[in-house]
Amino acid sequence: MEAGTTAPHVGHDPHDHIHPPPEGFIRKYVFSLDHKVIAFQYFITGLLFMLIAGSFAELIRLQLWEPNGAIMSHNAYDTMFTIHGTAMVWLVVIPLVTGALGNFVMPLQIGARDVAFPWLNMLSFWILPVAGLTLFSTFLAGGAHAGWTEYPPISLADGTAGALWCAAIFLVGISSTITGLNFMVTIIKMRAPGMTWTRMPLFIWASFATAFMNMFATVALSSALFALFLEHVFNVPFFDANRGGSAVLYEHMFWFYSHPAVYIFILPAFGVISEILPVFARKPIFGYKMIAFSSLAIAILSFAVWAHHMFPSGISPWLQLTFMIITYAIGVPTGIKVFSWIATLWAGRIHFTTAMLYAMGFLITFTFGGITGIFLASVPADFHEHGTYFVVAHFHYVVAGGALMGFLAAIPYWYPKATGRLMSERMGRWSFWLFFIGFNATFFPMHWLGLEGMPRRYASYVAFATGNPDAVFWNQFETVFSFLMVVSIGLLAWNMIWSIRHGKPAGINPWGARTLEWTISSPPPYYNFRKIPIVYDRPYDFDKPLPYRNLDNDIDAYPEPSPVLLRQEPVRAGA
Amino acid sequence: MAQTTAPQPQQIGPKGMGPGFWPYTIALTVLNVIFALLILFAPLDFIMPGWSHPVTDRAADIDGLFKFMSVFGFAIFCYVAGYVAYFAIVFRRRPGEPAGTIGVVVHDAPKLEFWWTVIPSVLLVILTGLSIVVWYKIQFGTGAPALTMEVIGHQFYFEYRYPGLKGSVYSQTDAMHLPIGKPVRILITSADVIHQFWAPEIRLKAAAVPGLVQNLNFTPTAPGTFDVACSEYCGVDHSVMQGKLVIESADKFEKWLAAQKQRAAAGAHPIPLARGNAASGKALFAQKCSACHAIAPFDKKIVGPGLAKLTDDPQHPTLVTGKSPTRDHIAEILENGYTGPIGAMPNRQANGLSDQNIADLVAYLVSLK
Amino acid sequence: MTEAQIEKIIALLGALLVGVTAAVQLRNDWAAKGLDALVTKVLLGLMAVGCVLAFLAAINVLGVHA
Amino acid sequence: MATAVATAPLAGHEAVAARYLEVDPVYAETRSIRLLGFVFFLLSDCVLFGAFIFAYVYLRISAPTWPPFVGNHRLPWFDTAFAALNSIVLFGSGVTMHFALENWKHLNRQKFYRWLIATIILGLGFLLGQAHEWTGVLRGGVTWPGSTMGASFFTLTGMHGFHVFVGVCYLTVLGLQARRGIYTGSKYFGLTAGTLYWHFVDVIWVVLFTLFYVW
Repeated sequence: MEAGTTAPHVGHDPHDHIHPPPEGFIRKYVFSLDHKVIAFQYFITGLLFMLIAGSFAELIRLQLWEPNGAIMSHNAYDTMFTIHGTAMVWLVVIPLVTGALGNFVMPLQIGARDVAFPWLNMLSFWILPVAGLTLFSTFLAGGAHAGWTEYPPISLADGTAGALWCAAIFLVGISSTITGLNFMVTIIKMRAPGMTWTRMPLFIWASFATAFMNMFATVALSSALFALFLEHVFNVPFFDANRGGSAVLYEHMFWFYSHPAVYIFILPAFGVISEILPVFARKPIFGYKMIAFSSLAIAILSFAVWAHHMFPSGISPWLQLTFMIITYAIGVPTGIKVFSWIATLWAGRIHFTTAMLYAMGFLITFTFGGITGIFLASVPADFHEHGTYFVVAHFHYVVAGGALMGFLAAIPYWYPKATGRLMSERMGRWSFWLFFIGFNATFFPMHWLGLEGMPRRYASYVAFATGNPDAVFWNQFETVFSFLMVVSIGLLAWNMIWSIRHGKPAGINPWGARTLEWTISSPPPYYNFRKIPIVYDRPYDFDKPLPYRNLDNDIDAYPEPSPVLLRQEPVRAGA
Repeated sequence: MAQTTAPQPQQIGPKGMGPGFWPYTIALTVLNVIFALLILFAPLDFIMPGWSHPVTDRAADIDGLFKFMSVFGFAIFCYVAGYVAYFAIVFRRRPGEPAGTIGVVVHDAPKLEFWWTVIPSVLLVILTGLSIVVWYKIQFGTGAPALTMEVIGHQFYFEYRYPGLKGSVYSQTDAMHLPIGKPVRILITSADVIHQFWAPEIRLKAAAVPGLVQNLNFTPTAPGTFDVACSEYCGVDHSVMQGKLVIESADKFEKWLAAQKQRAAAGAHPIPLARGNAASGKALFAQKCSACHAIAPFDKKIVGPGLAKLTDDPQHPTLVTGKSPTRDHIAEILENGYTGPIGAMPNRQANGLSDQNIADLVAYLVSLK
Repeated sequence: MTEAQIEKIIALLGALLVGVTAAVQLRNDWAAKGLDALVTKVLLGLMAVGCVLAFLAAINVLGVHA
Repeated sequence: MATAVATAPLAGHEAVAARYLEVDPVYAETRSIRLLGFVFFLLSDCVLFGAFIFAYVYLRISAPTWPPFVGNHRLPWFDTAFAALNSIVLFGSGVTMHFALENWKHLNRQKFYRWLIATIILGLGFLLGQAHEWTGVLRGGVTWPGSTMGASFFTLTGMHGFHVFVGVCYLTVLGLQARRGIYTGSKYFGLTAGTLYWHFVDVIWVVLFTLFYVW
C-alpha cells in the first residue's frame, strides 16, 4: 500500500499489494508458485530430457554409420527414433519454449507480478516430469516402436508400452492446455496499464498466438491419444479397419494438433528473434504491425493445413487440393516476418553478441526450412518426398534450426536477467559456430539423400546404399558432424554453470534493451514490480526516451549496451 | 523513478541503401539467373548425381515442377541469406564508435512491404497453379488403364496381383513387372498395418491403408529394374521390406505374365509331411523363423507368438482359428501365411519355402514338447 | 398406448415448458452485460434450440421411429 | 410461476452488476480473470468433444451402411422417444439452475437452495435415464468394443455422462459452500462458474442428441 499511493494514475489498489516471498525450501524451490522459479524448473527438466533424447539421436546416427546397421537391432532402433521424436517434441521443445521461456519472460514483459493462475502453472509443470517418467517407463514394457506419430494399427502391436506412451503424451497435452489457458488469460487481462494490444512487445504477440494454439489444438491431441488408449486397453474400434474403424481417422485427429504444434514450437522463437534483432541492431523493429498480425494469421491458418501431412495417406484428391492451397497461403505471413527481420538489420549498428549470432543463424536456417516446406506443400512433389529423409531434413531445419536455435538465442539474452551475470561471450561464440556448422552439416545432406530415395525410419539401408553408393559417405559425414552439436550444447551448459559464479555482473540492463523486464533488477525480485509501471508506447523506438512511467529503478531514458559489451572482450574468470 | 537524463542517441546511417548495395543485388540476381538456367535446362541428374531418372510420364511432370520450385526456392533463399550476410558485414558496429549511436530509425515502408507481400504471393500462386496442373494430371490425367493390378502390403513384403493370374507374385521372391507405354492403374491396400508403396523412379507413392484402396495412375516410359521400398513405418522389418520393379516392353511383359500363369497352374500339390526331418527343420527355423518367433510359451511374442509346445498348449486352438493344431494345420499356415488378430505371417512364396522345407519345419515344431 | 408414446407425450409437454421458459429467460437476460451474461445467453439460446429438436423428435418429425 | 422470479422487481441487471463491480475492485479484477479462465476452459473442453464428434461423423460417413452390420446382424437405431424425454430432463435442469443463480443474485437464499436441489435431482435423473438408455442399447447388440457405432456412442455419451456426474458433485459442493457462507450477494463467482458449467453440459447434449438420435 505504501509506495503506490504517491504515483498518479496507478489505477486501483490491487496493483500495490505485494505478497511476501514464501519461506522454506519446498515452497520456494519445489512447489513454488513463482513463475520465474517454475520457468527454471521447466528449463532444467527440459534440458535433462534433451540429454536423453539427444543421446538417442546420436545412437540413431551411429546405427546409420553402416548400411546394415552398426550397433543395434532393428527393434532397438525403432524404439530409439520413437522415443527420440516423442521426447524432443513434447518433453524438450514445447516445455522449453512455452514452459521455460514463456513463463520467465512473458509476465515480466507485460509488467505483471505473475501469471493469472499461479497454482495451475505449478500443476502444469509438475505434470511434466510425471509424463516424462511415464514415457521412459515404456522401456520396461518392451518399448514403443511406431514413431512419434504412433499411427495405428502398427502402434497397437506395442501393447502395454503403446498404452503407456498414450498416457504419457495425454498428460503432456493436459499440461500444455493448462499452460495455454493460463497464458491467454494472463496476456488478455494482466498487461500493465497503458499496454494496449499494439504496444505489446512482439514476444508477447508470439506468446499469445502460441497460447491460443496450445489451448485449443492440444485438446485435440489429447482426444486422439485418448481414443488410441481406449483402443489399446479396451479394444474399442475407432481405428480398426476390420470393425469399421479407420486408420486415416487417427491421422486426421493427430495432425489436427500436430500441425499447429510446429507453430507452437516456432512462434516463441519468432518472438525471441523479434526482440533480439532490434536490440542488437540498435534500431526499431521494422513493420511491427505486420509481424504481430502475421503471428495471429499463422496461428489461425495453422488449424486449416493439417492434412498436408497426409497427402499420400488416403485422403480424397479434392482435400489434397484444398490443403495444398491453404498451406501455400501460410507461406505469405511467414515470408512477411522474415523480410521484416532483414529490413530491421538494414542500416543498423549491429552488435555481434552470442544472442545476435544465434538470431542471424536462425534467419538463415529457418528460411531454408521454410523453403523446403514449400516443396513439401505441393501435392505432386510431396508424393515423391513424403516419408523420406527430405522430410527429416525439413523438420529438423524448422524445429532444430528454427525453434531450438531461437531458444538458444534466448538463453544468452535473458540469462543475465535470470541470474544477474553475463554469460561468457567467447564460449558463446564457440558454441554458436559449433552448433551452426554441426547442424547444417548433419541435416543438409539429408535433403538429397531423401530425394534420391532413402526412406526414413530405416534401421538399415542396404538396398538404397547398393543403388547409391555415396549414401554411406554422406551418412557417415552426418554422424561425424552431429557430434559437433553435442559439443556445442555441452559447451553451452558449461557456460551457463560457469557464468553463475564467474560471469561479469549484468546490472539491470546489459543490452540496452527497452522492454519492461530490463527496468527491474537482475535477478528480478519475487514480486517483479514493486509498482506496476505505466506504458505509453511501444518498446522499440530507440530514438525516443523509454515509454514508461512509474518504474522501480532509476534507469537511463536512452538505455545503451553496457561498456563490457561494447568492448566485446572475452569475459575472464573472477572479473 | 525519475529516469536519469542522457543525451539523445545519434543515428548513423548509410547514404542510399548502403555501400555496394546495388552491385551486390545485381550479383545475387545474376547468380539466380545462372542457377535458374542451369536447373531448368540441365537434367536434374547432372546437378544431383544420385537423382534417379524418371521412368513414367507423371515422374517427368513432377520433375518439371520440382525444377520450377527449385528456381523459386533458391531465389528466395539466396536473397534472404545474401542480405543477412551483407547487412551483417556492412552495418556492423565499428570499434570506437560513440556509445550512444543507433541505426536509422524506420518503422515502416508501406510500399516496400506491399511489394514484398505481393511478389511472394504471386510466386506462391504460380507455384500453386503449376502444382494444381500436375496434381490434376496425377489424379485424373491418365486415360482408361490398359492394366489394372493390385499391390497389397503385408508385414514385411508386397504382394502383387495381376488380372488373369490366379496366384500372387511376392516381393521377396519375384519382381513386380509393368509394361512400357500402357496406362497402368495400381490399386493399393494393406492386409495388416499401414505401409507405403514407393519406387523413387516413378516418384509417386501411396499409403497402403487397411480397409482403404488407393490408386496410382501413370504410363511407364523407360525400361529398367528399380527398387521398391516401403516408406511408412510398418514394424520391425520395415527397412528390409523391399522389392524390385521391372519395367519392360509390352511383349516381354506379356511373356512374363504368361509364364506366371503357367507356374500358378502347375502349383497345388500335396506336401509330403511324413518325410519331414526335425533336425533340418531346426536349422531352418533358426534361419527363417526366429526373427519373429521364439521357442517359448505362446504369449512370449517377438512379432509372432512363441511356438513351444505348439500341439499341447491350450491357448493355441482358441487364438488361432479354432482348429486344433495338427500337422496339417501347421503346414497350412506355413503354406498360406496368416492374417488375423494376433498378427500377420507371410506365406510360403514370401518366405521362400520349398515343400521339403515345410515338411521339415512341421516335423520340428511338433517335436517341441 | 405404448411405452414410446407415453415417453413422447411427456417429452413433448416438457419441451414446451422448458423451451418456453428458456426463451423467456433469454429475453429477460437480453440486456445483461458482461462475459458471463454473454456466455449464458449463447448457452441458453442453444438449449432452447435443443428443446425445439426434442419437440420435433417427440412429434415424429425428426429421428428414426421404430 | 417460473418466469415470475426473473421479472420480480428485486433489482435490475445493472444493480446486480454494480454490486460486485463497485464494492470491491480487487474482487472485480480477480473475478474477471477467473471468469475468462473458466470460459476458456469450457472452450477447450468443446474441442475434446469436438474431436470425438469429428471421429463419429467421419466413421459414420465413411461406413458403407449406417447403422453398421456386425456379422450378419444389422445394429438397431437408437431409441429417439426415450432420448427426447431424457433430454428434456437435462434441459429442464439447465433452466432450474438458471433460476437458482438468478435467485442468488437477487438475494433470495431459500429459493436458491430449492432450485439448486431441483437441478441436482434432475441431473441425477438424467444419469439414471442414461443408465437405462445404455442397457437398452447394449441389449440391442451395440457394444463398446463391438462396432464403430458403439465405440462412438459409448465414448461420447460416457464422456458427457462423466461431465454430468462431475457437475452434480460440483453443484452439491457449491450448495454446501453456500450454506457455509462462502458466497455473498456480491461475491459468488463459484456459483456463476457452476451455472456456466451446467449450461455447457446441457448444450453439449444438444449436439450429441442431434448427432445420435436426430441425424
